[in-house]
Amino acid sequence: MSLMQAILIGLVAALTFFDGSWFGEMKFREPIVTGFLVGLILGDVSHGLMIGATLQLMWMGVTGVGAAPKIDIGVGGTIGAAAALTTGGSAADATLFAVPVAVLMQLVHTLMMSGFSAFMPWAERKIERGDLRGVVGIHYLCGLIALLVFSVPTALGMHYGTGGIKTVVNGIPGWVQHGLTGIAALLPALGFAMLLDVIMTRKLIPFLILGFVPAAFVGHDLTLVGIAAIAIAIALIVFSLYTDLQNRQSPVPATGAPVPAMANGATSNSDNEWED
Amino acid sequence: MSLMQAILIGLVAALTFFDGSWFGEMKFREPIVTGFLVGLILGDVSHGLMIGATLQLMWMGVTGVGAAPKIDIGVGGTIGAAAALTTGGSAADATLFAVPVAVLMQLVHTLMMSGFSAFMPWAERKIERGDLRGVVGIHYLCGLIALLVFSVPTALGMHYGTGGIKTVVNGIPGWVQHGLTGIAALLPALGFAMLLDVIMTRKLIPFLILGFVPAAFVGHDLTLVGIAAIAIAIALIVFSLYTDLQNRQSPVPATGAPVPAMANGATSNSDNEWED
Amino acid sequence: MSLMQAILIGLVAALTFFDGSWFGEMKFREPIVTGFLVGLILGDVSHGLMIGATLQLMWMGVTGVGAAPKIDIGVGGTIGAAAALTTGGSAADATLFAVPVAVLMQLVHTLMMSGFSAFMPWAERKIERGDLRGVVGIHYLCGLIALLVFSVPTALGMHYGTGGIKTVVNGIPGWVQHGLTGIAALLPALGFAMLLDVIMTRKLIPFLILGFVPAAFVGHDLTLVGIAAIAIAIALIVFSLYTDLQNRQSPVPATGAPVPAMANGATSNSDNEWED
Amino acid sequence: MANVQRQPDVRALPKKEFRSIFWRSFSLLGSFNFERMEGLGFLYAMLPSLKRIYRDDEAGLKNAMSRHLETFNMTVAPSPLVMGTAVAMEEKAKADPTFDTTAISAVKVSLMGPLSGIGDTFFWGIFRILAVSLAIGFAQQGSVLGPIVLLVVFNIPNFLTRWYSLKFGYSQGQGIMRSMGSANTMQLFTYCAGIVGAMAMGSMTAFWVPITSPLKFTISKNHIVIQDYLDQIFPALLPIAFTLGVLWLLKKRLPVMGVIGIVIAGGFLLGALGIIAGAAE
Amino acid sequence: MANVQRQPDVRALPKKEFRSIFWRSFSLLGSFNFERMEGLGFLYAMLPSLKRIYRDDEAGLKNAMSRHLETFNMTVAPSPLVMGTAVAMEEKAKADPTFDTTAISAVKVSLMGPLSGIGDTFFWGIFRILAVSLAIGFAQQGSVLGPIVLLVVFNIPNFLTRWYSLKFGYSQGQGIMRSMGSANTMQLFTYCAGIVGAMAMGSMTAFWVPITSPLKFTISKNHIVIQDYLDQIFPALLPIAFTLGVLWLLKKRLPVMGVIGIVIAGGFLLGALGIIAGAAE
Amino acid sequence: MANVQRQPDVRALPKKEFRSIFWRSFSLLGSFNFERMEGLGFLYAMLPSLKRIYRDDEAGLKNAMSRHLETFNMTVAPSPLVMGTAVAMEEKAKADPTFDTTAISAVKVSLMGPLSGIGDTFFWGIFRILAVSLAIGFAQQGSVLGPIVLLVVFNIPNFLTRWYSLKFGYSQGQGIMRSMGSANTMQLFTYCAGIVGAMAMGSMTAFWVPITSPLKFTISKNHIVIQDYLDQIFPALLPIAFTLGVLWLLKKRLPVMGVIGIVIAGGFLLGALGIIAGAAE
Ligand SMILES: OC[C@H]1O[C@H](O)[C@@H](O)[C@@H](O)[C@@H]1O
Ligand SMILES: OC[C@H]1O[C@H](O)[C@@H](O)[C@@H](O)[C@@H]1O
Ligand SMILES: OC[C@H]1O[C@H](O)[C@@H](O)[C@@H](O)[C@@H]1O
Repeated sequence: MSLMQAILIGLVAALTFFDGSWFGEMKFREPIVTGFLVGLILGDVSHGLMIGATLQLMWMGVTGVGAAPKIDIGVGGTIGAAAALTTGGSAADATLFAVPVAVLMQLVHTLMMSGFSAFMPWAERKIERGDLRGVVGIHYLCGLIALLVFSVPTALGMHYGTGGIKTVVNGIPGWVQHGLTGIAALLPALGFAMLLDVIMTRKLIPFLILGFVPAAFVGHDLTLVGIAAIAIAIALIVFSLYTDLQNRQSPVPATGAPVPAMANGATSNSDNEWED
Repeated sequence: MSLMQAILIGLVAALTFFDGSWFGEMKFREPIVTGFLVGLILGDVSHGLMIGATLQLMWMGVTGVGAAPKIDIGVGGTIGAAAALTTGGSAADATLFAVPVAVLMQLVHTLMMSGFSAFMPWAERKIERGDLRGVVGIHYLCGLIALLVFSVPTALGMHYGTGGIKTVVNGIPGWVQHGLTGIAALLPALGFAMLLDVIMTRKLIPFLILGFVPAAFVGHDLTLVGIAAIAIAIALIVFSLYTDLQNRQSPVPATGAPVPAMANGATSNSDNEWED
Repeated sequence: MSLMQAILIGLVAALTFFDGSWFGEMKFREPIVTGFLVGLILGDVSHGLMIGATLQLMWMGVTGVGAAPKIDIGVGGTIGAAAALTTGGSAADATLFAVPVAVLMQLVHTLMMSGFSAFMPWAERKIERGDLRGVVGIHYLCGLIALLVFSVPTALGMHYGTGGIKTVVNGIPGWVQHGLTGIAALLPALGFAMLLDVIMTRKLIPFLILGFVPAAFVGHDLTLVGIAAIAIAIALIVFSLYTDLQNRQSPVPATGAPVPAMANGATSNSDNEWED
Repeated sequence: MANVQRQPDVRALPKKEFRSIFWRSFSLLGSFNFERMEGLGFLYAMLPSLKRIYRDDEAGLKNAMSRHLETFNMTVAPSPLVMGTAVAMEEKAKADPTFDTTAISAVKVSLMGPLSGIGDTFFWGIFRILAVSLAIGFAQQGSVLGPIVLLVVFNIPNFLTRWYSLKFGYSQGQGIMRSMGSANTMQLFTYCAGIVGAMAMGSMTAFWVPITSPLKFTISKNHIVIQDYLDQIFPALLPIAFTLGVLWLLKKRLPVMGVIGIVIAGGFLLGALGIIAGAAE
Repeated sequence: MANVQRQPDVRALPKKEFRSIFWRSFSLLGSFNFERMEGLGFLYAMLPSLKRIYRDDEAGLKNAMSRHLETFNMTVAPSPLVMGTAVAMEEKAKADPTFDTTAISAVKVSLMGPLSGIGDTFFWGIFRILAVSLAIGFAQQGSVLGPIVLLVVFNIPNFLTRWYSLKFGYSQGQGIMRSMGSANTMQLFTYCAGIVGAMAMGSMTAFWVPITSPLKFTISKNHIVIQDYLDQIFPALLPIAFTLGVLWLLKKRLPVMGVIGIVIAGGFLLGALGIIAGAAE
Repeated sequence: MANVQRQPDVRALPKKEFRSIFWRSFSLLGSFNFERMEGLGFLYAMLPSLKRIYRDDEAGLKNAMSRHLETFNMTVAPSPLVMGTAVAMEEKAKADPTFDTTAISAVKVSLMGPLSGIGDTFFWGIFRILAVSLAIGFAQQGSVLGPIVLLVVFNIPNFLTRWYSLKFGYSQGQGIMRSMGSANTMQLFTYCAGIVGAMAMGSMTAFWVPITSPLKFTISKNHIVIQDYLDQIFPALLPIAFTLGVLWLLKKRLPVMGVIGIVIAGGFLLGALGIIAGAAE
């Protein structure tokens, strides 16, 4: 493989990461896309597409939902396709490379996202100093780092042979992996704690409990949408109670016509209750 | 089969429908009952009973609960028994006729109940015009229509041979059946929407949510009785809150003797709290 | 077996009961412990320990949680070990004796706990009369009765042969067992009814419902801890509502600084909201 | 309630009316339809009482009739309980012009769900199975005792429930109405009845509006079952969405017949196209 | 709370009393019975403190004793927490005659459920299994270390929990009591404690009153399991129905002994007839 | 609301700003990290609007920037809805100094959970599967239509959602802000937004903080799985415990960098020792 080809493949790897960072999850990471691009670079588009299709089927169920890291199908698919095309291997051979790489890159991903965490207090300080460009710069810097982290090793690996990749994957000691998992598990607790620090007051503690307990006991069967619906209902009830009772009103006016819950109350009439 | 017998069997079919309309679900529709009546008409009571017993066992689990239509075991059982007795067939043969008829009549039932829906605005107009007898007349009219719809075709089918029934069942195109199912699925939404139009106000919206969300997520395991119990609890709490706070009272009087929740508050004493 | 040995084994049986009454569930009842003690008495500690270990494994899952009686592993283990050691039997033989005894003693246990129920009104009367020592005496009396109930028959059984035990177990008619089960099932209802009599007022009825319905429908998956958390949240919300609305306050002061929910309100400032 | 002034108007339902409601309650399903369900049957049972109560008030009578034509659905046997309560509330509504009649609808709505839950368990679950079980042995031997046992065993609770639930409903309704002395208490009662009614409506919409989507796609071996995705977002999404959709049409002040036409045409179309279906059983 | 006036009476439980409660808490199950459960054991542990608090007030002492004889049930190890809190509340009750003592019962009731949930998990679930697991190897080899390891491993947390939970309960109770300055706040506190208590009672009735019906019929091959129908209407129907039934008897002002007699006789009869049984395990 | 005075300031977002937010919303995950998640990306999208709103108010700008750097996480496609709403609220905050800005955070928090639930279902569940399914046949035959179909099918809803959700979010936000006339209503709104926010935080902590314990012991054949015991006491105990633990550190007024250091070091240690791990999948 020529150096140029290796570099281009490194850029495809970076593109798959940018898909899930700067490009709004436009789906450049899907193996069909990367298979096509790698095929284009290595001069065998239709083979690349077929390999892509195979990897795509394998990874159909892998999504990237939520805060926990998932296996990196973007770089995995890129390198898998490249390896198969250069070794003249079949689509099945592609998976032999794709899977360990996807796992390895998830680790790299975790590490990078842990690392980016350290930029956040820095951004905070820049805000304090009024350095607006600096704040934006940090956002860009993250992109730049990702570009290097994802393209350079991929390009090198491609240029100097794919055998090294497996060595690296096998070389990481288990306790390091577990340690990184531990960091990735704890950091969201920090994020949510900081949010709680902002929005919580003593008076809201009972509502934190009311949101937490059903989620904890019933689990994901009760979706966030369901809990949010209940939360809105409770908020509306509290709103009515305060509105009425601060003025010592009845819940419904004496005529039987109900008062709109969130209107100012002065000029409401019962006809327009639902329409407005 | 004589014409008279055919007509009588048509009336038995109508009776099974009247069981679930005018006769308060007295259970005339059960196959044991229809088997007996058909046997009586065709002059072989004990055979009719045995066939009825067989069909009864088969349809033990079929109930008619809720708004969705169920297979029509009444007419199904009637025609099944009649067919078996006239062809000299066994109880097993009876089911060959009973099952398709029960399915067909469910469809007829759906159609009729969709049709009756159109009478309701008519009844509304009669009320507006003060035509009380007219309103009652519509109720009776429904009975009359049902009588004809269920007895006449049954009698004809009986008289001219049961072979035609199967032809009819098989002749209905699938899309018509699906269309009718669609109507039967949507019409209850209309009924409930009209009820909501009457009882809902903006202030009650949160409570609609509080009733809907648990039912939607937990499903039938949480019965309507359970949700009603919760609803009553919430209503009582809101009642107390308004009663106390409109008068800026404490939830409990200073002596520690609790105030009865729904009493007028003037002369309450703590002794009779539970008794009244 | 000498009389002294029989008496000592009777005392071990009593000790296992005292474990779960006067000795704060220190775990003297576990077969490893009783196996050791019985071995000590019968002069074969290491055998006793091994038999104990076998019974222990068998009864690992038996706990004594909640109001319902459980099989009595304490006396069961004691007599099982003793029987095996005296007959020179194996650990397997021990279970032949241990299991029926454990079942029988559960029955005795149920009976005794039903009987002790009758002492409670007596204790009530003693309190009325100001007889403090008498009240304490009843507590001790329960211990004394248990001592006799558990040690004497065990000692006698040990001394006169274990064959009798099985005879007794098999001799109890089913309806008596069921009757005792009935009593044990109903008596907790009495206990809770008396508690309700003390703490319930009409105004608390809705909350009784709110606690009962989820427990009834969701069952033990929703623990008492979960329901208590919800209950505390609701209580805090009601507290805020009354505090604010008796004074016609807003839920939050105009400055946006939230008011601590349970503070006296006079000198609160928003800085110490979380700390105190 | 203990501390309420004794009022002279505590009396039973006139015997003739009691019998009317009792017998007419049997025809509750007589004009069952998917729109108002048992609404017309309910009105039919209420009519003699309504005529008596509003004998001198035509407008009141019309309003009351409209009110009881509203959608209603419940197990038929205990339905007289609701009728009795409704009669007591109508009496109050006539006597006290400040009374908010939406409370009557709310109370009916509140009762229909739980009473159906209990009623269906007993009448469809227990009594039917019991009656059939006792009868089937006779029928298998060709004995006429079969149908007799079946009908007798089932109908004893059927008749008793109607009779006593009517008694209970009327006196209970009177009791509640009497306990609401001040206008303030009455408004509060209306609101709280509305709370129970609204929660009942919410849960009944989820349980009793049986709309699901049978849409399924298979594209290159991937099965896409639309209902699964809908359930993932919010179970019972279609029932509530269609119900609120129809409510929105009604709020648009379209003529009701027009709305019905839309619903029927739409239902047929969506059904025929395989987009919606009834509840999966 | 930060903004509460410093009050001079913040002090620890007298050492002697602390030790009394600590040791007496071991006998909590000493007179366990199905009616009051650990009630008398709880009173026994409270007695020295009650005597001190009400040394000059015989009526107060009697009331307090009755109060702590009430039904109580929880995992024994953390029970001193409740005792400590109760002592602090009794001190308040003595000092402030307007204090509503039902709050004491409500707080006890509120604590027993959740603390048992946690306590049983730790003491029956974790510590017992751990202690036995560590001991069993020794026992299998006939080594005396078996029972020693078992008892030591289990009882270290047992003793520590009792000691520190008592400390914590007393100081926590004092803290809450001090924070309630005005009479109004105190009433509100009582009411809110009642809310938690009532909800706890509701859930404990469902969980801890183990009444089910073993009734089963088989009529011509149809199995009718009564408990299934009951569960369909409302799970835990029998526990709540019997509890409220007994409450109704108590409200009738029958002598308590009479009620107990009824319950025992009724329980035996219903049990012997196979109509009720304990919880299905 | 109908009865609100018409106010002259109802206008759309300036076109240039609209485009800024629209395009910048694509980079929402551009600096994703486990601490603030999409916080910096959100701020980046908000920045042009914030600069306009606070052009003459440096302190205000800084506060607003800090505010939007806060932790944020949701499906990216519908995120412009939240941005639009936040811009409308910031405009209000600038115009009305009594406005409580914690409401802005609360509203963002309230929206992120449910919108992710819906968004992930559509974009990860439906659109991705659909796009891939339609593309895969072409790809298998080596046709370039494969990637083209995939990207087009997926990105049509992706772009449309961003565009219209931004429009909707801004106008909706303006509507709510306008409807809050009096200071009292505004405080109440803040409080009620806080209620929804707090409940959302509670449920998101349970769902999105993926801490579990992989600890397992086997002592003489007894398997002790610590997570099972934890779940028995309270499911999601570790997520809430660690979150509240970190909150406690933050409340201690430790420097934030210090807290981060503690969390990272602690996480590595606990993870390496096998005490904690991520969510079991
Ligand atoms: O479910 C309540 C009720 O619904 C409908 O009205 C019918 O199916 C009745 O048989 C049933 O009892
Ligand atoms: O469940 C709480 C508690 O109930 C009873 O008192 C006994 O079974 C105890 O061992 C148990 O801890
Ligand atoms: O779950 C919401 C959201 O979480 C993270 O931000 C990413 O995984 C997104 O892809 C996902 O949509």
